[in-house]
Amino acid sequence: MTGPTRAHPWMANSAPGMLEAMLAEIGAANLAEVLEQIPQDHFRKTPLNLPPQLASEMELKRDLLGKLRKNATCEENLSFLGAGVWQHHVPAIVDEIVGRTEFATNVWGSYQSDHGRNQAWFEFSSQLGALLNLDVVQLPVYSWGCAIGHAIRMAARKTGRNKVLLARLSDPERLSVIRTYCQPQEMDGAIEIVLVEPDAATGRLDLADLRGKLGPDVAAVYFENPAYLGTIETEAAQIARLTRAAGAETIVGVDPISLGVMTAPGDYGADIVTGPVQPLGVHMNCGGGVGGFIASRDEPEYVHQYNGFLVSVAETVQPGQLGFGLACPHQNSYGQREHGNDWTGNSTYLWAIAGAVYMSLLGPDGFAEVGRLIISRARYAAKLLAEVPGVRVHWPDTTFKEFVVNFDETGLSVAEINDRLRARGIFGGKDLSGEGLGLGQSALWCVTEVHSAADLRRAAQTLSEVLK
Amino acid sequence: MTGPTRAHPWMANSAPGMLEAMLAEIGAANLAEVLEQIPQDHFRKTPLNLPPQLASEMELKRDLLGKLRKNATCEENLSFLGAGVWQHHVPAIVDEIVGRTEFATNVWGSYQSDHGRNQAWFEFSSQLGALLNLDVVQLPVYSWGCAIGHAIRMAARKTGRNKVLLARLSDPERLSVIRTYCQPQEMDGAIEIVLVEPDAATGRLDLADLRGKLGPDVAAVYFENPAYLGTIETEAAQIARLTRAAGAETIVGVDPISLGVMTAPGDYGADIVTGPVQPLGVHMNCGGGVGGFIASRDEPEYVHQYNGFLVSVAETVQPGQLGFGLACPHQNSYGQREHGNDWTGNSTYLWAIAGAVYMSLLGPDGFAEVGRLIISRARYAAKLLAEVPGVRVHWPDTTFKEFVVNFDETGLSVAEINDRLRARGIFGGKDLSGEGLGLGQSALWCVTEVHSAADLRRAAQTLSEVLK
Amino acid sequence: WDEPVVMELGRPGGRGQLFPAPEAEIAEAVGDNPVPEAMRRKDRPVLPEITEFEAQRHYLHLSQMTLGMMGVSLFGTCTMKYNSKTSEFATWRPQIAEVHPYQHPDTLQGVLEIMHDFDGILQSLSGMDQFVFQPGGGADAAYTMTAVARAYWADRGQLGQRTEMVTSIQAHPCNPATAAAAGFTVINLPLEENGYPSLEALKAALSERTALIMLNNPDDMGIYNPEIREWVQAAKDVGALCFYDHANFNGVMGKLSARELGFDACMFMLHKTFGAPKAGGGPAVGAFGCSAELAPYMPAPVVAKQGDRYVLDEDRPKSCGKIREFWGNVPQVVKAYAWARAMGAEGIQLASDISVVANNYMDHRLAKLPGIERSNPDVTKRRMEMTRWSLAPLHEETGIGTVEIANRMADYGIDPWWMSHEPWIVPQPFTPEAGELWSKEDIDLWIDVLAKIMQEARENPELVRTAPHNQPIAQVKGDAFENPSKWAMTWRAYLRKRDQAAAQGAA
Amino acid sequence: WDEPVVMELGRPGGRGQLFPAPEAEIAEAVGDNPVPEAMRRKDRPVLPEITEFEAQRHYLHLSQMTLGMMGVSLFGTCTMKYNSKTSEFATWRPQIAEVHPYQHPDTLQGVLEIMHDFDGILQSLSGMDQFVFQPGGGADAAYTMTAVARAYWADRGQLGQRTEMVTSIQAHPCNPATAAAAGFTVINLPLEENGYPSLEALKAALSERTALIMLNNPDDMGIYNPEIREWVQAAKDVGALCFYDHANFNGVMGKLSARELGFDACMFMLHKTFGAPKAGGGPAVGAFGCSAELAPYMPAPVVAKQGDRYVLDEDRPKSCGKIREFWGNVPQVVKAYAWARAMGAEGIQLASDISVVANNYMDHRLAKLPGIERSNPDVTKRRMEMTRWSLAPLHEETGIGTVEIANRMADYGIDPWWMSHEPWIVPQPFTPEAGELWSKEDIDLWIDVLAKIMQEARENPELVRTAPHNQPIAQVKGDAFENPSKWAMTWRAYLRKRDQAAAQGAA
Repeated sequence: MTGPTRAHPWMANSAPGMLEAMLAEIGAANLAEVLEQIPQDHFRKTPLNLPPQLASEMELKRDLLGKLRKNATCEENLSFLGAGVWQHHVPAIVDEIVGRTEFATNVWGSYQSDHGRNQAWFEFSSQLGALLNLDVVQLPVYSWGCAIGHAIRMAARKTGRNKVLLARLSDPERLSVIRTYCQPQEMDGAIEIVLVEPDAATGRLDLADLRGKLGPDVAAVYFENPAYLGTIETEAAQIARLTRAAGAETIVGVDPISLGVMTAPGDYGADIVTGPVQPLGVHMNCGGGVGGFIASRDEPEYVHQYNGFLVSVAETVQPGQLGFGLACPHQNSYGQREHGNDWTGNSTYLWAIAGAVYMSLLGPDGFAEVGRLIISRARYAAKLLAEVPGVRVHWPDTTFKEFVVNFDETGLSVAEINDRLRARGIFGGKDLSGEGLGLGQSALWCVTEVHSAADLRRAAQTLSEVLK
Repeated sequence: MTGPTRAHPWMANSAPGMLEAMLAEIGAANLAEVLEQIPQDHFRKTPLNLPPQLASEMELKRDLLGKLRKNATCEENLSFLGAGVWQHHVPAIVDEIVGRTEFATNVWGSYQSDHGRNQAWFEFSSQLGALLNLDVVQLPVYSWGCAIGHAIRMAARKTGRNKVLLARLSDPERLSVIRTYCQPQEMDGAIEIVLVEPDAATGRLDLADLRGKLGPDVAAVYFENPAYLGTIETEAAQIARLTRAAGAETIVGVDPISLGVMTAPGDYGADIVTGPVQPLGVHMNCGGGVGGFIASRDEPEYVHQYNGFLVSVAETVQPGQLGFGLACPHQNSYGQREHGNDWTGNSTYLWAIAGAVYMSLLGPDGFAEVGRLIISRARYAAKLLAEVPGVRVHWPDTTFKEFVVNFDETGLSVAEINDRLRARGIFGGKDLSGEGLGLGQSALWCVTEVHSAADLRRAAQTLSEVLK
Repeated sequence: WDEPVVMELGRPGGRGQLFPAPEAEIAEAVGDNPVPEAMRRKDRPVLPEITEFEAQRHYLHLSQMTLGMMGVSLFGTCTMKYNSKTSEFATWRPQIAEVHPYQHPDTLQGVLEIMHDFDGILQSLSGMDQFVFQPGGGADAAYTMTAVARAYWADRGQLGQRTEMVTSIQAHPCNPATAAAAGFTVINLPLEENGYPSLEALKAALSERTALIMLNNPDDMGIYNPEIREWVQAAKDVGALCFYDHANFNGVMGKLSARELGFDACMFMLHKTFGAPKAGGGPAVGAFGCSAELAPYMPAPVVAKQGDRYVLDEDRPKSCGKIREFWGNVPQVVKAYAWARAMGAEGIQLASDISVVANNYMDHRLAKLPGIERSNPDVTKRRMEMTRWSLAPLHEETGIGTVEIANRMADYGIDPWWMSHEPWIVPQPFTPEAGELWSKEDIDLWIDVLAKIMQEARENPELVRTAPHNQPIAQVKGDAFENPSKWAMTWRAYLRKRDQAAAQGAA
Repeated sequence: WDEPVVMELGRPGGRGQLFPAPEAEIAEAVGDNPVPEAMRRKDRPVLPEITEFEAQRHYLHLSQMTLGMMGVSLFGTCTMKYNSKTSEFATWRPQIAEVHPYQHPDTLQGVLEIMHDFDGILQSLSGMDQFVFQPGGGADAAYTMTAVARAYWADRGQLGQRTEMVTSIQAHPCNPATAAAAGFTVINLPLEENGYPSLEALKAALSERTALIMLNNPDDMGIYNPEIREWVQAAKDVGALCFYDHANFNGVMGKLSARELGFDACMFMLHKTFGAPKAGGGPAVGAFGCSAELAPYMPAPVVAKQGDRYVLDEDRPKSCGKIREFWGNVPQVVKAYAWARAMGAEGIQLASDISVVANNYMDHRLAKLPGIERSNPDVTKRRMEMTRWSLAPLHEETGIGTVEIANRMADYGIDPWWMSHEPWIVPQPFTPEAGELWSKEDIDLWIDVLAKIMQEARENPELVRTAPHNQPIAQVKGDAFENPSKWAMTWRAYLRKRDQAAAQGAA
């Protein structure tokens, strides 16, 4: 073996002679001697077939940017896509902080050497707890869907029951994740999923159907507020009462950016609350900005069901000083392997820092303003779109930032309409027509604080043009 | 006066009640009392007429990005513009470091509290000194032209003479700055500028003309290597010898990115060396990336002529520890007002940090590689362009990264040709036709390490197409 | 910095971020507050009220109070790599950051091309036929394996029968944990003296009930199981699926092919082996790859190329369903792609060589330090890219163990080391891994510091026991973490419990 | 961090950045090394040879060893502002960063629009008719004024006659220094007891030789010259130009109009008043504005609007020539524009109000501290946005002065204060300025720390004298800075002199 003729910038010991020097020091004649554990016939026979090395940063950058330039963005285009990833304003300070190499790094240290990061995490939980009016918030898991999956499993473990009620009008993307967490029924510990019908007039849960399905085998009722199709669940407190009466857990999914104007779930009886982290200062990142939180009341029977990292404040050996560390660390899979609560691992903790910075920037007034702005703009958009001939909006008066736009009367499919809009720089809402929700040629439009009145008028105007 | 109803995010004391609380504390009834020094008739009568406030970051960002989107960039287009600002590869680490809030901040502290920044500055000077083979490097001034201006004035002060010789084929942009620093002749201490003719065959200085103009009144000869039109001054050592023989100072301007492959100016007799900082890791920034360095031998008669900040290593009160501070701080205008050397003030010191990081990343081998790559690609480009019918390249065999392309035989103006190229995504070279250099319809093309062979072929191919 | 909790900062009405009021035309059309009365928030959330600058300053302080990547970290089992800012900055561009996963594929050709090309790179490195990037980390990739196995066995009508997963007691906890969460019964094989379970024990555990086996190799001791081919064969003999947890890929990348060894599926941690930053715990990616036979059961969508166009293939009727929403942590995939391109085949192989040689260099120097001993001392062959060591002798001599020394190392700018996953088979364990990033000087510094602290442990054990001494805070007391009346996961819980304790103290 | 100088890092052949070899077709066409033999470098420059990570880690350490904007800085005369990351990030976009100033204006409409709009904003704030952004800082803007004055007088054929510039001894040094560099004779007016030069002294200094006067107001003492209108009139009476150095704009912005006061020209420091980061000394911008009468003499180009299109007007035959290449530090102009838009007229006025009130709040509290006194004690009126103070009483009592206290403040996370420009008219000066950024809590902390240190100065002066104690390094010894055998502006000079000293020591 001979070393490389030119060192690689990412490998200090690729400098000429370094490998040879270490080999000499350990008394090995060559690399093969060092690899003595591997039987000869284990070594690969197929040669590697990778694209050419781009060791020069200049060439690498050009390759990356050249490829990425083929993407179109929601910054240059006017996008109304939501449904699990939403275009919200991300403050620059959030980007700065999560981009700091101290945070965006591989290293994982101790409570002391990582004090700053631990404090930022605690501040994420603390501020989110203030929005939710709940005392326990776990560091986020992979996604909202995963958070729901874990929350349902928490409820099942806590109650010893194995059935969960969900809304029929659920996001198929999240529902598929939930099914993965709960089913198939053949498996040990599987949780049966039963769907609750919607009230046709409002899109909300049909309370009669819910009552009928709420039996002694139900571990939990899960509903979202606002729900998948944007509807606000005004009967949330009543649902929680019914659920509690049945001995089941009320699990709620909330959009945290709504909580400056919408009642905190801790105030209408939620036992466990989940939600997406992405609205709190995380870019859409082509879907790579998601994360899901889980929160609950501060009772040991809940706390002991969490699967992941609970950052708690703690004293240090120096009186008066506060530090941070992991509460109940032995109940997760790191501590107990297959006997732990579900499993944990690397997750989306950088977004907890993003969320901490975001919430500290907004404060109570910022959340009130952004919530009011979103719902006002979204309602206005629904109104403008509904005025376009052939266009109808479902449940226009009870949605938050998303709403269902129906095109049945236009004779065109959502796909066709979105193609036409896209040619004019507008990304129309998510196509619902294939989701089996019985909504015909409908699309889920999302309007947030980033959409000005002029944007909304432009969208309505363009829509009427392309429908002509 | 009543305070604002809504606090501004950039003013802590704009929170409701803060202003009033401070007024109460100081015993002032209102703001007018606090402004008691200003006579009533001094207050402005014309109301402010500014565009509407964009206090929301979201709106501000949208305004900025919406406007900036109207620019076209050298990243998406293929640009051959140079002449004082050049498109070089900027390593990501340079961007990270100069973007760190600790560096990109207003604060100016002490030698101790700013130790890291001072060390980075010293490392800029140290590494640039290693490229130049010179012992003294000042922190950069505003631009290369300004550096030349100061260097000439240094030479004039040192020699007590008041004439400087420059090349006729000088950059009019830099020359105009130099004239500002030296002239007009009516002023006290003015320095006369005399232009030295070029050798028509090579574009280099005509040594005979230089000899003829080098009299006992000449303070300095200034020449660039490579020069404005890209030519390499192979007779540099001879020029320095002639200059020294006349008792004058040899001032050289160099492109630091050439110094991995070109002789260090300290090795061919330069007394004072200037050059641009921008090639060392600073983006073009629409011209806002410029900065100019000044360097010299380490002799008190030079050191005492510098106008700005000389960062020196120094001991601290802790034995063995090194700190940094400003050498000869009292000779500049902060110390001596009108009696200081020229003047100093805020400059472009952030780019010194960029340069320090850049040079540390490249090292000796990186500079050798990038220098070789640039000159090879530039020569190749000149060759390809010269093969296009109607196109001629001046002095093709002695240039570094820039070269003169003549279009006289095409019957088209540079402006017309560049318009056609621009329509195809190519920014042609700088138009020289209006600069009075006697080069006809010529353009100064710049080729660097960022231009691949394929880019160059594309440029030549496109040029032949638009000339058809 | 003596930095307060953000909840303590600010002043009433302080603002860090403003939003405009709805335009007049909007207010006119929809009124002042369209939130249904029943769901309107009445209380004001107890959040900080600070300026933009104060938020920035606070979190910059916290960043400076985090040692992350500023010192030397030879954190074993996690392969500390250089996290290129080149790719980091590329992914901050709006062409990734401001892109929605439901955009029409015509507007996503760039990112799809990168994912497709990177899929090809991983295929070459592993011999597998298809990768998917949906899993949010290594554990999630293991979970994906269990979901794929469920779909595979369900498709064969054997799901009720194939109920067991077999692994080694020394496998990463995520393997048994995800299998259990997926509903499988876990069988853990104990280790023999040679450092890995015996083939006989495996064969005894395997049966027609075995759905899959999940293995890593080499393990965290640095020991390579030379019988791995026979293991895979034994599993295949009972029809079970074989999953290669490639967490410890660094020592063997470019040297081995999971598929050539017979595995049906494997996973790579892009945030570890492929140079994407882990960011203190994600966003991460567990890239899951498998054979063509298993590919139909993967989570959808997968990226495919049709002619010159890249598409998302959603039409996969046998798919196990989604592991997570959307297609994964796309920016991390781009960074991993960038890493693989910058390294190239030759760089990846060299990195593996360097990792193994550097670890053996460490072993060579560490072996000379009295007070520590190598795990599995009977395994005398040279270890792979990391080695587990034990401080048991020092601990016995001085009472100072691995936790104390890790705390003390931070005082020297050395990031605390990784000890061991549970269970601690080796007493007082620590597991350094040099990888290809760190220089010989860094490694030497690390060992010198360890030697110095071991000397301190003998001469001044109290100094080590009470460490750290120059970190942002002193040693954290652990008693609150298991005590419901003291733990506090939010500031509101902290205040409540503090007040309760004060009230009780007063009573 | 105990961080070595970068020149000491690395190893032979270490690389932080690679470049590809020229493509084969290029090497074939131009050969291996096209550099003329006479100019080929033979030696290998003595630069560090380190990895990309090592460069990053080194400079991150240095950044952490810089207190910049991490604490509380009430650095007077420089108006510490919030430097918005919103605009910072906008200017890192390729739409600015990767733009060449010689691009065709059609490709520059965005940046030209911003510069044009910002020109309008400054026009409104000052009453001037045209601004230019070419000067690289406040001093360069002062130099621009002198160059414009030269062109103005040359155009009138009086350049040989108009040779004098009149200013106050208390004006910023850049005013007399640039005037002198431009070839003018400087006349400095002394201060009277009321804190500014007398109108009579001015009139005595003015004559037909006066080319221009250069003034700031309020001054760094916080004193506003109430006779400024009369000053301008007196200068006009002899035909001289009047330049308003608006360095201290914060206290009067939105309140005064330079043009209404009669000035012909003024300058704003965008890196200070308008929230662009100064970055420890630039890139900065001194925006220079003047009346329509002076505008033809400005440096070219200026941004203009023709119909819907923005252009660069280069055709200015009377222009003084260029002060600096290109059009200025464009990213800083964009940031200043962003600041002005974010603040709006109401925010700018409020910021000014807050600045003045906050300084008076500081004055109120500082006045209670024994051992310091206000400059110009006879001026009893409330000061403007900053006040110069003197530690003379404390210094007399304890021997501890302004330098020692500044050093000690850093130990409390307070950035060292600004003392005074030369000459130090006030003994042991310090000049705090609260501005609109800092909170009342920050100001209170600052004063509390000062009070604490003053107490230390009395109780334990050695502690203060030897400060700082918890900064990256100890107090720097100044003896090398004036000593040619010890100063070392580069590492090569340092090594040479160290070796020489060692050789001499040995001899």
